Amino acid sequence: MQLWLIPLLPLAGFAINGLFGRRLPKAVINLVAVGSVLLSFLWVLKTLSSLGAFSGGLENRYFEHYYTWIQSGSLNIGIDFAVDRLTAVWLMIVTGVGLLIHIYAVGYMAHEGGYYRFFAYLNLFMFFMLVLVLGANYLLMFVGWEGVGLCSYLLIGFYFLEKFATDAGNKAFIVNRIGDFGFSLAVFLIVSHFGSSDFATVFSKVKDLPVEPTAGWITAICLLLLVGATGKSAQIPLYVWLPDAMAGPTPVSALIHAATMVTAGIYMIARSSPLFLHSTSALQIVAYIGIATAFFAATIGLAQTDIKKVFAYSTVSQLGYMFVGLGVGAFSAGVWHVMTHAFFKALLFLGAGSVIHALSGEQDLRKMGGLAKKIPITCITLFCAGVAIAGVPPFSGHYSKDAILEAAYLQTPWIYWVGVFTAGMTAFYVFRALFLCFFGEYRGEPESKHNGHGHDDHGHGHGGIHESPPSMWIPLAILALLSLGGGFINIPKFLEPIFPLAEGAVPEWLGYISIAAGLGGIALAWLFYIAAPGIPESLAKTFSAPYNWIYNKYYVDELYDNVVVEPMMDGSRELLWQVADVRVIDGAVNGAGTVARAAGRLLRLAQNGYIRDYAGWVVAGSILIVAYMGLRGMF
Amino acid sequence: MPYIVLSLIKTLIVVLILMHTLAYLQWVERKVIAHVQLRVGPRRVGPHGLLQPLADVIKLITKEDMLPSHVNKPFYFLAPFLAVLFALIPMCLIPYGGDINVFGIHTTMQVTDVSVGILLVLGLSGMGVYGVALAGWASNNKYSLMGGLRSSAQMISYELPMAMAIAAPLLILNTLSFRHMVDAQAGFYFGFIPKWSIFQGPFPQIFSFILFVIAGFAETNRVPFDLPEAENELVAGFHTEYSSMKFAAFFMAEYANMVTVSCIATLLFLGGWHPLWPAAYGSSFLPTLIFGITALVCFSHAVNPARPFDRITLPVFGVLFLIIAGVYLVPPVQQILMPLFWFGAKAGGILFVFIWIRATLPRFRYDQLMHFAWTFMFPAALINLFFTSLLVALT
Amino acid sequence: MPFPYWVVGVPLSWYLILSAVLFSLGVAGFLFRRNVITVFMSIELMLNAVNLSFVAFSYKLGQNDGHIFSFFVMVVAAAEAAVGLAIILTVFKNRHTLEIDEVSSLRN
Amino acid sequence: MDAVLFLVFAVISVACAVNLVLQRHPIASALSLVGVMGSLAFVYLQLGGEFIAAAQLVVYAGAIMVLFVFVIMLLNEGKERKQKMKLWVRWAGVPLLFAFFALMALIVQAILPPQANVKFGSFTAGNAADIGDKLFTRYLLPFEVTSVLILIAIVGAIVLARKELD
Repeated sequence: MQLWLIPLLPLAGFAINGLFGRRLPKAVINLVAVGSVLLSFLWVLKTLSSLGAFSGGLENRYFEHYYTWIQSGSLNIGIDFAVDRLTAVWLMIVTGVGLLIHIYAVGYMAHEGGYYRFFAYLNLFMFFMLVLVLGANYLLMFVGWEGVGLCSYLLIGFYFLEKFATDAGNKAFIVNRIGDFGFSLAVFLIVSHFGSSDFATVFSKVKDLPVEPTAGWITAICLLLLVGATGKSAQIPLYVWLPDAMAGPTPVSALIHAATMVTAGIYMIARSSPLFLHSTSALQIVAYIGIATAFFAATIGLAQTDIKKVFAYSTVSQLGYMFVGLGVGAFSAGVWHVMTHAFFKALLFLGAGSVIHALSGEQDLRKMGGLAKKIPITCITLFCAGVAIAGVPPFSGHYSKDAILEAAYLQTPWIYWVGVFTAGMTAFYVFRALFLCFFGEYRGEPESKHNGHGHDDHGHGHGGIHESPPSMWIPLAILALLSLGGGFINIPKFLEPIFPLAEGAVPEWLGYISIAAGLGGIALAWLFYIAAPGIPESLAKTFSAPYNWIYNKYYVDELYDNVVVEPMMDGSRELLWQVADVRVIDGAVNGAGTVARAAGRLLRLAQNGYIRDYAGWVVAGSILIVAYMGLRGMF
Repeated sequence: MPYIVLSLIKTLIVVLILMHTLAYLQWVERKVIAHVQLRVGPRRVGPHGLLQPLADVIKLITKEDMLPSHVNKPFYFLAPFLAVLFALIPMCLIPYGGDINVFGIHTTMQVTDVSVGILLVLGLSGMGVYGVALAGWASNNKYSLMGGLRSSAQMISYELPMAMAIAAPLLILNTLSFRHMVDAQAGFYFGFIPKWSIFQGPFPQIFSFILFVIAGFAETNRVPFDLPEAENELVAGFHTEYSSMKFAAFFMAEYANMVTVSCIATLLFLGGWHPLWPAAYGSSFLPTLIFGITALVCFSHAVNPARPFDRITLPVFGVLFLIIAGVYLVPPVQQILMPLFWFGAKAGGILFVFIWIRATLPRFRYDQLMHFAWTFMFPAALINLFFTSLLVALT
Repeated sequence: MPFPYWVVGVPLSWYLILSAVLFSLGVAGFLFRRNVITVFMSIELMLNAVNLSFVAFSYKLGQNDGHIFSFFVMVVAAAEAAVGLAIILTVFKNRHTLEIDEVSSLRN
Repeated sequence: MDAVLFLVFAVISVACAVNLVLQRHPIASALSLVGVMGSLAFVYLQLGGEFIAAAQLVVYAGAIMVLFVFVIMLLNEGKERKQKMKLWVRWAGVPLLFAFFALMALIVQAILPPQANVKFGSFTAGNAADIGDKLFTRYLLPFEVTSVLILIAIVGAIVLARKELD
């Protein structure tokens, strides 16, 4: 079935663009970049169809072994790929959405420097992401995991001339290190306990073990995995990197930080569901973290003025939803939401990107407005995404979110209520952003010409607000259709062989409540920002303290700075450098040097440059050896 | 017990024959060169100067053995001894014929058969360098030193192509012992082409034969490679300071080396004592024929002599030759002598070539010599060896 | 009457003792002579002694690996001689001496 | 008989070796070394190492020592000047040497009972065929490596000994 072809095609694209891109014309670069992804998408389709994924086949996983990577004692880790339905979902998302975003990026990046670099990184990311998804053991997954981390670092810091971009890149990387640390520890634990890192063997061994009621080493593994997931999928407490990650080009935000990479954590937990199912406490923690993240991120999202930041926080909160889904045991619902979210969030970002493109780099919502007539396609598509994320039936977000919430209701009702409230907030701030952007009158400088300004450093000359080129709006259209109709792709049904559907009926009024929440949020947004635009300011004034809290993201970054970063830097400077390094290490080194010099001064007496004296020493030594051997030989 | 006695006897025979061969080789050389140069050559001592060698020996012995004052004595004395030693030792490894039965004792016409004879001969002849070099150095004379250095350099550099030229036929004959390699050349293709290695498939060794002979010239410091004793450059080369018997020793060594080389060439390339054509076509009557014809020539010359005493001497020789011819007809003796005849004929032929060349060719210049060794001989030998091994591997 | 063992054949230990003698003499030459070339030749002598013991042992073990080893020793000795003599030539060219103690620029 | 032969050549070789050490003239040392090698070749023959004996003559006596003699003649340095040795060498040298030798002999005696007799001709694996066979099958890699080594040595020698182009 040649699974290896799927990730290898983007890798080839990366190789070509990365090595020769500097000399290649743009057309060729586009061809290579998009073509490689397109090919791998087609190959995914072919593979899945021939595996029968679309025709109710692929009940259990299909496995390919390439060669043995590590073999030490009983441990035997191979480079081998496997496809089951879960993987299939992700393969479709990654390659499909990835393809659309590549096409979009062709138009979006048309005027950027480092064009080939961008696409090389993008292809590399595709490669690693596919490895992550296809890998049939934890170690291979970890490889992909680290790889996507690297690519996200590279792409966030794509405008490496800007300090904030590189800072954001470093932030993302470092924060992810923490998560990766947890993940690697988890992998070690798994290997040491199960003697293997293959999913199949590990899970088959777990099956025989009892469910851990309180805590045990399975819980430990799960929590460590969770740490990794929180890092990669931006959950509390490690979500702080994602909003800053918006410093990267918008396609990157769409592809990596909305659609695919950030869902790697979800994938990992879903993949390890047998482990999590054996540790109830870990699952609960997942759920709590998820709901907390969803809520807080949503509240922060209420007050953001940077359009991309708004969507970034909404991403965080949506990821929170998915965690909730996982945490309450409705893995399939979570995965479903991953898919729908991939559609509409990618659409949101791309639309935002198109808006920014139209405004030549302006990202501040307060400087927009009234763009509906200027860029109608973007406007329409964005609103499709909006209704999708707001959970308005019959659009995609509604189904997946409701699946999660209902599962939550079955398990722990209060999570459901918080979730619903959050859904309302989500609807509110998304539509707030959209209204601010598209309705009312234009608040920016007339025919804004400030090129090369704004976060998304977008330095192309032709000013004026204009609709994006087809290479940009066609993907938008497709994504819009998907995010409208994506809800009818019944993922839980599809994933049934892996994740049995949660039984137990829910009262039907739950659905109405969530719909009401969504619509309510939209209505509120309409009221605040179109009907009576004065209200928000007054509210902000009256509730200034909480408003500032929210506006400054609960001072989390500052908190981290003061609690973690500063002490660490001081400690490094004062303790590690001044004491440990200067005193201990340098002292040791210099001491060794002096000792060696002294010894050399002594030994120099033997080195008198007379060859025959050296020979004499040799003879003496050999006499000793011979004597020793002789005595041993005789007695 | 009989082994030792037998070896002693054989050694004695070999030494006697060898000594006379050497002595008369020199006479032959002088005669041949003389006739090539349209001279008569030695003829005073004995009929046709046949006693010349004896006279020379006497002269050399009785000559004053003068010892230069400035020489380095022990080495000065050692040098000729070494030269002769390493020239004569190989003789005892060379087989002159097949197995024979004399008075019921079955033995081989060879002092000793070593299974790596050819290698030993190579090594010993290589050690012949010491004599020359040492002589040149010990006699503390710049011409001698020059000669010594030249000869050692020359011998070392020509030993390589020689060894390679030897290696090629060894690949075909597939042995290192002289006896076996001669046996490996027995027989005929289509009943009349002898299976000597210069004819033998898969790759006739004619080239390596030529290379070997050339290298042999250099090894024995013969013209055109007699740089070590280039009169016109360095008075007489390494034996400038030597007189009487010591000089004779070098002389002897040179001729012994010639004999060795030609014997080895015979054994390696010319099928040793195997006849040129099968006995079925009467090859065993060839010696009789030759000696008979010679006798007839003698008699015919005796009829109208060129010189007065020919009337007496030539008939005597004729009778002698007739006797020899008759001896070759006696079956048991023939069975012993035929191999010797063929062997002697081939070796003698090569020796004649030695002399012939000396009478014909001028001397190389030293740099030409080295250039020739390293840029022609060596690559040629290498290529030849390569093709031989290739073909041997293919068959 | 029975012959003493060394009439029937040479005891192997004699060969080894011979090689030991030669080796020690080589060492002696290495230590006591000052002429570089002589020292070099003493090394060759030691190598020869070792070869002898190789051959003797391969006789004892009844296999010819020892011969092959000594063959390799010879080859390596040839290479060594070529390079070493070249070095000696250059040293002599530069310092006009073969005294090993005067070739002591390693000193200080 | 064997014993006699062995003793003859052993005595020759030892005498030559002693001469090597004692002679103050390099040429004398070289020639005595040649003597050692020659007699050792015959000892090899007695031990059944025909090929090794021949190789000893060809390689050592025929090539290496010729090179030595050649170089000695080229440099023509003459005798080694007498010169008082260093103290420890003078006093400790000879005893050390004899201690060395005694120890070796001791070990030899210890590991080999004197009954292990060498009869001439009882060891036949030393002929060229067997050696070559083993050399090109089991020891092929070392063989090739040595050939490369030789090549390197040649190049090095040429580079070292050629006149500086100035």
